[in-house]
Amino acid sequence: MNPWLLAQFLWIIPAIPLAASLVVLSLKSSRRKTAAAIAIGGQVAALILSIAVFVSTLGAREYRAFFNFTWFTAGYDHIQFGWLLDPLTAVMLVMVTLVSLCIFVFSVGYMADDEKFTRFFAYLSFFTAAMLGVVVANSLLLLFVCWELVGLASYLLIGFWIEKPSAAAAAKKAFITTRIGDLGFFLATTLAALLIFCGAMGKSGQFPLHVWLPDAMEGPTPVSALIHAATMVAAGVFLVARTYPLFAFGSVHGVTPSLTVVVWIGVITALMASLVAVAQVDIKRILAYSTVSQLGLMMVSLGVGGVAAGIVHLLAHAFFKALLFLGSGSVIHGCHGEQDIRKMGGLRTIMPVTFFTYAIGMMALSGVPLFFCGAWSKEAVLDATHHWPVSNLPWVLMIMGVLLTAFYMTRQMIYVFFGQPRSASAGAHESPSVMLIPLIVLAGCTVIFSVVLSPAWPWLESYLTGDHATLRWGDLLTSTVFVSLILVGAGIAAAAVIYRRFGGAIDPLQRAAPIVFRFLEERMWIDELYERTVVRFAKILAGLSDWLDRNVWDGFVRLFAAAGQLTGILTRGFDERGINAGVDEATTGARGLGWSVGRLHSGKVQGYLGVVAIGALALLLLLAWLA
Amino acid sequence: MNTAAFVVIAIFTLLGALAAATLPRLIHAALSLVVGFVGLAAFYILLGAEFVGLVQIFVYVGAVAVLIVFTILLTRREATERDPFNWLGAIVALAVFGGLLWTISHSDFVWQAHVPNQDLTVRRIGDALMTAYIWPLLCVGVLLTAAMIGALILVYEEK
Amino acid sequence: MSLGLILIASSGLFSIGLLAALSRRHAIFMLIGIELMLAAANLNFVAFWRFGPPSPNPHGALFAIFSIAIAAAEAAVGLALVIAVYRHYRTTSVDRMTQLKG
Amino acid sequence: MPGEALDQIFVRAKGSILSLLSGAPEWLVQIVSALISITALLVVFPGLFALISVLERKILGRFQNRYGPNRVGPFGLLQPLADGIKMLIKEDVVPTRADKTMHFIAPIMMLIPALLALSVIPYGRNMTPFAIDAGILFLFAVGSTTELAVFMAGWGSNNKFSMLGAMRAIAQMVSYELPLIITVLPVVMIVGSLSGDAIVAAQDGYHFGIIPRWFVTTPWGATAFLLFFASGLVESNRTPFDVPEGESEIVAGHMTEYSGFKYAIFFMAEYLGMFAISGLGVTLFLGGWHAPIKALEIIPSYIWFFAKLSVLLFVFIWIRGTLPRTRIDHIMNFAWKFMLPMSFACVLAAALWHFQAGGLRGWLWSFALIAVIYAGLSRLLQTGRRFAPRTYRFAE
Repeated sequence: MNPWLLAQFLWIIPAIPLAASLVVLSLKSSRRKTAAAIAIGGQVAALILSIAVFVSTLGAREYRAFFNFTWFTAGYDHIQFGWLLDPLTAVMLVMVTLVSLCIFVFSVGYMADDEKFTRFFAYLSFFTAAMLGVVVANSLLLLFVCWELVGLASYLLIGFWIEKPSAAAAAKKAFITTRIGDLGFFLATTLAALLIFCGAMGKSGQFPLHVWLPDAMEGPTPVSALIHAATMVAAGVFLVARTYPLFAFGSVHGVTPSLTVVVWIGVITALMASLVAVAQVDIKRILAYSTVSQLGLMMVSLGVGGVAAGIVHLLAHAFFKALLFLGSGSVIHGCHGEQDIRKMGGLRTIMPVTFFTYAIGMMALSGVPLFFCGAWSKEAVLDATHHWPVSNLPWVLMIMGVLLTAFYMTRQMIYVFFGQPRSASAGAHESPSVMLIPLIVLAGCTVIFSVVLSPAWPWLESYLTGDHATLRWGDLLTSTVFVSLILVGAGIAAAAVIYRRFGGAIDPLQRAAPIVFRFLEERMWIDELYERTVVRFAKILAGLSDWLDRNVWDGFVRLFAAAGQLTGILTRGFDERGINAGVDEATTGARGLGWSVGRLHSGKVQGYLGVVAIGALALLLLLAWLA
Repeated sequence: MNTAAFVVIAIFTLLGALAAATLPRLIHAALSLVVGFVGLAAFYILLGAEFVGLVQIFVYVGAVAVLIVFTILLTRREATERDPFNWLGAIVALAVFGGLLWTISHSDFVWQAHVPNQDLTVRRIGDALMTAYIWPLLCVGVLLTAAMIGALILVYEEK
Repeated sequence: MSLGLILIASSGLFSIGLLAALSRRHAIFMLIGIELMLAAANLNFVAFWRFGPPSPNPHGALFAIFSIAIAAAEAAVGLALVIAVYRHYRTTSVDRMTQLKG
Repeated sequence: MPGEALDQIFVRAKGSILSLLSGAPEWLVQIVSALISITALLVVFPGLFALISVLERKILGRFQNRYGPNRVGPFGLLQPLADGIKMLIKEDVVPTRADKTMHFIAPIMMLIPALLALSVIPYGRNMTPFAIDAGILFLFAVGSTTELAVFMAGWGSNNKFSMLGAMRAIAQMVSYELPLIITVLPVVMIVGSLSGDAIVAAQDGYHFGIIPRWFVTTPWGATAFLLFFASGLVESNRTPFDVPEGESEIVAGHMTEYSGFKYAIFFMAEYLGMFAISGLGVTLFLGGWHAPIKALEIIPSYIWFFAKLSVLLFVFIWIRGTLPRTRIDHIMNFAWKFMLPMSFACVLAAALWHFQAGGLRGWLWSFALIAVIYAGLSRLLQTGRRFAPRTYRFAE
C-alpha cells in the first residue's frame, strides 16, 4: 500500500480508542459488560490496524512517510499538525496496542468487583489513545499535546481510587512531578535537546524526577502495568529516540555534551533504583524500581548511541514488565489485596500458572540468556555501552546494576513463591482464566521475542536501523554474554544463598547491615529531601502569596483605619495637653472613613455592581474627556 | 406628532420603570414593570420596528412578567413583606444617568437630523433571519432549549 | 424626534434599571433591574438602526430581537435560581445568601 | 360582481364619513377613521355578547330538556338587558383585606386585550379595522396579557380560592399558548405573512372548482384546526377546561370576590375572548369571509364571516352542554404530552405539503406523516393503567 496514503490515515489508530473511551464514558455505570466489550473491541481494532501498518512497513527499507496539514495560521507562521510513519512508529504502535489489549483483558478480571468499572475502562482507553497519539505525532507541538493528555490520563488512573487519600496524593505527585519535566519539554518545543530530555526524565522517571513512579503504585495494578511497563514511562525514551537527531547534533564520533548528560543520568538512575529495589517489601514497589532502573538502562543506551538497542530493550521490557506487573496483580488478587511480600510465600504450588509466567518474566528481566528477550536486548545495551569512547565507568556501574537486578528479582521470587505460605498467602487462590490468559500471552511474547532479538539474527534491530538482518551464530558469543551470564548467575546464586532458609522473619540483609538497609528501604530519603526542599519552598511561596493577597485586598482599608487611629492617638495626645477637643471628631471621622472603605469588600453582589457602575462611569467620562 | 407621541410614551415608560424600581411591594413593582415594557413596545412601534414591539409585548408581558409573577407566588413569604431601599444605589444610578446625559449632550452625531430608515416589514426580518442570521437563529434556538431544560432541572424537586 | 432624545430616554431607563439592581435587596428586584437595563440597550439598538445608515439587513432590530430572546432565557434561568435558592435558604434577599455550602 | 354594493356598504359608509373632513390634517383623519372602527367594534361585539349570552342559556336549556329564559321580551330575547340592569344596580363588594387598586384594575385589564384582539380580524372584504402587517402576532401579543389580568384578579382579591383559581388559569393558559401558537405556524408558513388579510386572500378559490381552498381542507390544516380549537377552549376557560372557575371546587376562581358590574365585565371579557379566538380560527382555517360555494358569493362577505363565527360559537356552547369538567393535571399532561407534539407534527406536515407543491401527493404525504405521528404518540401515551382499578387520592 502506498505509504503516504497510509500515513494520511494513521490518525485512525489513536482515534478508535478515543472514540471507545468517549462511548464508554457516556454509558451507565451499570452497563459493565458493554463497557468492557466496547473498550476491548476498540483495542482489538487498533491492534489489527497497527499490525497491518507494521506489515506494510516491512518490505521497504528506509521507510519514512508523513502527512502534514495546517491546523491554523497565526499571522505568518502556520501551526502544522501531522502524522509520521516509520519503523519506530510501527513497532511502537504494535507494542502499545498489544500490551494494552492484554492489560484490558486482565483488568476485566482484576476490576471485576469495582463499582467504577466502566469509568476505569473509559480512562484506560483514553490513556491508550493519548499514548498512540504520542507515537504517531509528527510535529513537536502535537506530540506535546498528546504528551499532556497522557499525563492527564495517568493522573486519572493513578488516582482512580481517589477515596484513598494516599492514592489522591500519589496522583497529585505524579502529575506535578511530570509537569515539572513537561515545563522543560514545553520550552523545548522552542529550545533544544536538553530541555526535551527534561520532559523525558519526567515521564520516564529518571533520577531527579523519579519519585512519583513508585508512589504511582497506588493505582490499580493493571494501571501500573499500563503506565509503568508499556506506555507512559516508555514515552520518555521514545521521545529521546524520536528527537535523537537533536541530541546527536554536531557530534564528535557519537558524543555530544547532551548525550553525555543523558548517559550519566541514566547510569545514576539505573544503579540507584536497583539498589533501592533490593530493600523494598512491597511487591509492586520492587517492580516499579526495577522499571526505573531499566529505563535508566535504556537512556544510557540511547546516550551512548545505541538507539536501536535502546528501543529494542524498550520493547522487550514493555512485554516482560507488563507480564511481571500483571503477574503481581494476579498475586495480589489471589492474596486479597495484600502487597507486602513478607506476608506471602509458598504461592508456587497455590497459583502455578502465575508462578511460571512470573518466573519467565523474572528471568527475562534479570537477563537469563538464550530464551528470554530481556537478556538479548540487555546484551545489546551493555555492548553499546562497552564501546562508549568517553569512559568505562557507566559500563562498570551497569554491570553492577545487572547483578543487583538479578539479585532482587530472585529475592522477590523467593519471598513470594517459595518457602512456606505465610499470613496473606494462606487463603490464596489461583486467579480466574480471564486474568491468566493475558499472562500466558505476554509470557509467550517474551519468549518469542528472544528469537527476533537474538544477536545471532538481530532482525528487529536491523529493521529499526533499516538494513537487512543476517544470520551470524558467532555473535551469540560476544564478550558480554559471558560477563552477564556470570553476573546473572552470581546474582541469582547470592540471593538464593541468602534467602534460602528465609522464614518470613526479619530480612537477612537487614540483620547484616541495618543502617544501609534502612537507607535503601527509605528510598535514600529522596522523597524526604524533596519534602524538605521543593515542597517546603512551594509552601513558603504559597504562604507569601496568600499574605500578599490579604494585604492587596484590604490593605488600603487597613491603611485608612490605621491612619485614622494614628491621627486619633496623636490628637488625643494634643487633647491631653488640652489644646483642642474637636480633634476627636477628626479621628472618629477618619475611622469611619476607613470602615466605610472597608464596606467595599463586603461579599455583597450589589456593592460590586455599584463599583462596576462607578468604574464604567469613570471610564466614560475619561473617554469623553480624551475626545 | 411624532415628537409629541414620543414624549408621552417616554413619560409613560419611565414612570412605569421607576415604579418598578421603587415600589415597596414586589408584586406592584412587577406589574408596573409590565407597564414599562408596554411603553417600550410602543417605542419600538414608534420607531417603525413594529415586529420588535410586538415581540417585546409577547415575550416580556406574556412570558417574562408571568414568570416573575409565578416566582413571586412561589416565594410568597417574602413577596408580601416590604423590601428595604438602599439610597447609595440611588446616588450611583443618578451619577450614571448624569454621566450618560453629559456624554449624549456632548456628542453631535446624535443631534444631527438623520433621515430614518423606512419601517421594518415582517418579510424583511424573516429574510434576514433565514439568510444572514441563520446561524445565530439556530444558536438562539439551542440556547433557549438549554435554558428551558436547565430551569426545569433547577426547580425540579424529586419526591 | 431625533436620536438624541431616544438615547436620553434609554439612558434614563438604564439608570432606573441600575437603581433597581443596586438598591433593592430582593433577588427578583435585581432581576427586574437587569431586565430594564437590557431593555434600554435594546432600545438603543433599534434607535441606532432607525437613524443609522441604511443597510440591506436591519442589523439593529435583529440584534434587539435576539437579545430579547436571550433575555427571556436569562429570566427563566434566573427565576428558577431564585426559586431553588428560596427552597434552600427560605429567603430571597441577596444579602442573606451568604454561604455557598449546600 | 353582483353583490358588490351590498358587500362594500360599510366600507363605503366609512369612506363617505371620512370624505367629509377632507382638507383636515392627515393625523386628524387617521384618528377619526380609527374612532369610527372602534365605535363599530364597540357596538357589534357587546351586542353579539348580549345575544350569545341569552342564546347560550336557551340552547343549554334545550340540551337539558327545558326552556331557557323566555319571559323577558319576545322569546326572552331582552333577558340580557334585564341582566345588565341588575348587574349595574347591584352592590359592588370589595373585600377589606383586598389590594384595592389591583382589584379594581383587573377587570379592565381583562377587557382591553379582548377588544384589542378583535381589532385585527378581517370581518369582510376590505373590512379589517386595523390592518397591520403582523396582525396575528398582535393578536397573540395582546392575548397573552390576559394572564396578568387574571393574576391581578386573583392576587388582588386576597382570597385563597381566587389565588388558586388564578394560578390554575395562568398555568393552563401558559401551557396551552404554545400549541395555540404553533398550530398557527403552518398557516403562516404556507401563506408567508402574518397579516389576516393575506391569510384570507390565500384561501380564495376552489379545489377542482368545488372544494373551497380553505386550509381546513388540508390534512395539516384540519389537524391544526382541531388542536387550535381545543387550545382555544382552554384559553377562554370554557368547559371542559374551566377548572379555574370550577364552582364545585373553588367557588368561582379568580372571580370569586367580584360582584355587580365588575363581574359583568369579567363575563363579557370572557365572551369577547371567545369571539376573538373563534374569529381567528375562522380567519386562519375556515377561509375567513370567503363563501363555501362559488354560487353563494352574492351573499356579502361579512355575513359569511359571522355565519362561520356563530357556528364555532355554537360548538363552544354545545361542548359546554355535553362534556364534563377535566382534572387540572390531566389538562396539563394533555397539553405537554399530546398537543405540543401534535402541533409540531402539523408544522412538519405543512412543510411537506409545501415541498410537494400542494396537490394530491402533498395531501397524501402530509396526511401519512400526521397519521404516523398520531399513531406513535397514542402508542407512547398508553399508560396501560387504563382498565386497572382506580386509585383515589385524598387531600391530607
